[in-house]
Amino acid sequence: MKKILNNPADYVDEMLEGMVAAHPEIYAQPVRRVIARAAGAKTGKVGIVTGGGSGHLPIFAGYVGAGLLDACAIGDVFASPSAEQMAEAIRLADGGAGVLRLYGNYGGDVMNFDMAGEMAEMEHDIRTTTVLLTDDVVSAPKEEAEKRRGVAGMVYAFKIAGAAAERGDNLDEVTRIAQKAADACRSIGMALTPCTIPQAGKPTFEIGETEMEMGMGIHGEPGIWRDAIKPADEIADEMLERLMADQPLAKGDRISILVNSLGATPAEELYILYRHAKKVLDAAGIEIVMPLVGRYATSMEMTGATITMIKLDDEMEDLLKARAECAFWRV
Amino acid sequence: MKKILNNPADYVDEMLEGMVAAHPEIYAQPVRRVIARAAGAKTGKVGIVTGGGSGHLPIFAGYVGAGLLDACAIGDVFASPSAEQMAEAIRLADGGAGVLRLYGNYGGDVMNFDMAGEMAEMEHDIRTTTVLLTDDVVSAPKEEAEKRRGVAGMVYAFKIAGAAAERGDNLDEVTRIAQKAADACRSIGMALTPCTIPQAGKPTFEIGETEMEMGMGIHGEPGIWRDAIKPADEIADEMLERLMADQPLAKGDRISILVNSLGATPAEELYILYRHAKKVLDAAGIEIVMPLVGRYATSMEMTGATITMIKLDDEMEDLLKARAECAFWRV
Amino acid sequence: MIDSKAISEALKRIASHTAAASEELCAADGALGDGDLGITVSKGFAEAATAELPDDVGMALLEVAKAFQRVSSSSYGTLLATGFMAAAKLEKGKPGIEPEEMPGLVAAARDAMMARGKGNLGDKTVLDSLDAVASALEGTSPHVMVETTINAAGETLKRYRDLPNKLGRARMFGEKSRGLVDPGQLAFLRIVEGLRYEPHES
Amino acid sequence: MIDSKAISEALKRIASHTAAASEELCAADGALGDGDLGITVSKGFAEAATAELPDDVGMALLEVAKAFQRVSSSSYGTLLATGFMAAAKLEKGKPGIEPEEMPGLVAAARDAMMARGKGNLGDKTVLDSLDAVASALEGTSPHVMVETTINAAGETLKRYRDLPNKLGRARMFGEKSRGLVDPGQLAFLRIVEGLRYEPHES
Ligand SMILES: Nc1ncnc2c1ncn2[C@@H]1O[C@H](COP(=O)(O)OP(=O)(O)O)[C@@H](O)[C@H]1O
Ligand SMILES: Nc1ncnc2c1ncn2[C@@H]1O[C@H](COP(=O)(O)OP(=O)(O)O)[C@@H](O)[C@H]1O
Ligand SMILES: [Mg+2]
Ligand SMILES: [Mg+2]
Ligand SMILES: [Mg+2]
Ligand SMILES: [Mg+2]
Repeated sequence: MKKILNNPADYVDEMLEGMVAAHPEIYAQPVRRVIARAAGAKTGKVGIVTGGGSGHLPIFAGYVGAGLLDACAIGDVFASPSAEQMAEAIRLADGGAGVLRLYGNYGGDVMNFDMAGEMAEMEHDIRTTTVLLTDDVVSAPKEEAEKRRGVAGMVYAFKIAGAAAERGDNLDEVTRIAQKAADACRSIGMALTPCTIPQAGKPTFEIGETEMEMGMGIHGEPGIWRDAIKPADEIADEMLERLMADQPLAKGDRISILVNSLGATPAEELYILYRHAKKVLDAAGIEIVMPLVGRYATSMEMTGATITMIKLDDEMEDLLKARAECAFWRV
Repeated sequence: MKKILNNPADYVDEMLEGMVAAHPEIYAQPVRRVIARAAGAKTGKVGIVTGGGSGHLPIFAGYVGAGLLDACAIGDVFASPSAEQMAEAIRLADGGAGVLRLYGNYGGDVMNFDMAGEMAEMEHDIRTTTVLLTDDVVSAPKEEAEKRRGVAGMVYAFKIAGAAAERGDNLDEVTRIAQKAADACRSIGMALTPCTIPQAGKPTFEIGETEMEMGMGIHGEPGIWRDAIKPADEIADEMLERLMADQPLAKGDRISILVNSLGATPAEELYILYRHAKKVLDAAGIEIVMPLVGRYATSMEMTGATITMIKLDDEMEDLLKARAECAFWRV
Repeated sequence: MIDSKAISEALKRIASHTAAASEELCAADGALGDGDLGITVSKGFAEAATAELPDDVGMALLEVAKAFQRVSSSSYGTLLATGFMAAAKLEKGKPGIEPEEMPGLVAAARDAMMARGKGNLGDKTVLDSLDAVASALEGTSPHVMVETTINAAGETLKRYRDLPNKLGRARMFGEKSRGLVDPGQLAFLRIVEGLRYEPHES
Repeated sequence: MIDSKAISEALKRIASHTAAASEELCAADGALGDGDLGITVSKGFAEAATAELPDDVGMALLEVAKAFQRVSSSSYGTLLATGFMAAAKLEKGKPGIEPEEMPGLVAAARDAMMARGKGNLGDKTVLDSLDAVASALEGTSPHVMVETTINAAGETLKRYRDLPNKLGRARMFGEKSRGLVDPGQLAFLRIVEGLRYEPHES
């Protein structure tokens, strides 16, 4: 296992401790494995919480910050946090105006977060709502879109909903906008090499020396095909085609696009992908707003990339461009 | 070769094209392989240029931006740009107040940049100065410190010198401050896996499945020892000890520290390193200012990390904290 | 009437019995899932057994639910917490549970757990155990309730063994799951066995 | 007097001759370095040969220097550019180079290249070739200058073959570099041979 760590059992806690120690002006960890804004909940502001397994930085905890999230519950690597931690996150995010649970559609996370919501309502009388990200187009057919997994689309949803909450929208409004953003996102991934969960000690999957897998999920969930590595432009072409087949775009449409590294794939190669994606979109007359290229949702040291597109309207565009700040991203 | 690319010969040009396409408000490429600020040179401001091989993003070209660099010449992966490109960078950076060449101490780069400086002076009457980064403590003994390679210390030098130039300091002042920053930096690296130069097609070095190498350079230059991977805390201990042996620090000293991924090593593991580094420094009574944890100077998909410390005084601390913005970093 | 004290004592007995069964449950879950079920169950009851329970049995059941939430994020822990919480809602404000309420509480737990995990009866999960217990308890006299419950849980295990799992991780094993007991149903049997368990040290 | 036109013609002959020697030079550099020297030299002279040279020989030499800078970032290209630039500085404003200036120009190039690459004489590099040529040309009459230069370059190659390389990439080969000609010295010989080379097509 080629990783820099101490005891694998301490990976998550030491990581969080280091993150808070490095950015004490942004993050606090008032309860074990719950990250909240250092400044605390803002009275009268709708809170937004998320949660999920570790190993995806900046997702999830990294996006706690002004104009983004208020709190986050963190599980073991690739495992759900407990409902208790999620309930704590809700409590810490509460500024008296209710709390939106905004996270990815994974079975364990959903059960625990629903449970946590009930706890928070029962114990602290906090009104909560839920919006699930289901942006991975490969994880279920369009007819069963509600079964799809949530991946890097979360970044857009956090940003847009976070800006709505920050400007003072009420819980129903923030929930409506978050749902609109989630609905407007489509993502697809491809991977070249796996990563290793510290406590498992071995790679999450095996793949040949010259192979890639199209459509693979961020935890190594099986994709659509596995074959010899294709040229970057062909990879980008297929990814864009699949995204646009699911959510057709027409001349004049406005989108933002996120070309994201799963971890090891360097910025250089993301820009090679972006270069071609922009050509394709330019040719189709689709306008790109605030493109994002970098490591926004990772799987530790996995090699590969994801592309997310969000179809924007004026409301979402304004919120996407609003100020925001966490340790990993500033707008 | 597990990389996302088209023709390996086009790696650098496509990467630059994508980078400029993604951030046209920050970067421009007025001449092939020369990146300049989109807004152009600022009249009356001292220009700062850098240059070096590709494959290290955000180093070098990524740090062109307000409060940072004015222009950058880019070579093939891990190879020097030509003197002609460097001369173009100098010309593009010139706002009439002279230009500082600020870059890493590598033989080819130095020859070409000296040449470029002479060209610029002869042809365009631009006054230039040079400051070389020599922060890698492992690359030569202290007595021959001027032979050391420049690595991630560049990030601090770019930031501090860039802020001095931005506030209107003259060339001699900017040069003095850049030299002071360069002199105050010490770095050390360690690697777990190599990377692949696209046109070579094979890894830059070989290393066992459970081995690490302490002190390795960012192009795979040999380090001090190679052995079984040690726990993160021990790795951090040794790195800090070697840095502090070279530049002793005392109780009350102020530093900034950069815990940097060489590419594949995830943010999670950088925070595990940072956590321990902070403990050690706290125990020694050394104050940490604006710690940086992330991918600031990479070797594409290499696994490993570097630690840089810069010993600050008031002047450097102010400049480090001044506003700056490029696509990879905002202060 | 089952008051908070009785609940607390029952929890202690279950904690002891499931601790002893932990390895067996991990092995069963290892064959059809990720092998953590013994830990989830024994840790959950250990935590619940040490909880300070308020006199209001509704709030006491809520504490039990919270204990499970606290120590586990695996499905079974969340489902049990859900079940206890459903019962808690019905008992809120009461000093004790009347025996004749039992079938209704088990059914309420079953329904809440179905809603939470989006499962159906017949999927070969702990839901089937709860369903069988709820039916068996209907009209039963208080002094045979524990044995009736244990029997129903044991029968469910046998009845489903040779059917395929249709939910959770075990679902991926498809036809290969025939012949293997569902770990969650087995765990439920061990839990209810704890209701009659007499610890040696007492 | 060597004017810009003469320089331009010499460059064309050298371009032709070094193009033919490109493979040989790459092979020599391959044995002691990264194998790009043939490309560096042939591309550099090809670029210089097509440059529009101004009448001022100083500025003409500057154009030659720039041609090398443009096409190569390898050491040899930068060093040759440095040498040409040193000569350019001395000739700036003149319509031609007088033959008796030649030894001084070569020596100036040598010194500038030593300063640029931080090399010493005796390191087994192109610097030794330049040094030998500068000495040999001292007091030579114009019509034997080309042959004198070629002889000096050839002698240098032989003299250093069995010594170890002490600079650049070849230095890492240490004792193993004994017996192998320095690629840069060989390239220099091929360059100056080009001064007498008569292309067939003329
Ligand atoms: N969605 C569900 N609804 C009802 N019961 C479930 C569900 N998922 C799992 N179970 C039950 O839980 C048991 C496994 O629990 P556990 O080991 O905690 O799951 P995991 O480790 O996969 O999260 C199964 O044997 C089954 O009886
Ligand atoms: N620092 C130096 N000073 C003088 N000559 C040098 C120096 N480095 C290399 N050379 C000469 O250049 C030749 C190699 O040139 P080249 O192939 O362009 O180098 P590289 O590819 O290593 O940059 C050597 O054989 C030597 O003659
Ligand atoms: Mg399990
Ligand atoms: Mg589990
Ligand atoms: Mg060479
Ligand atoms: Mg070379």
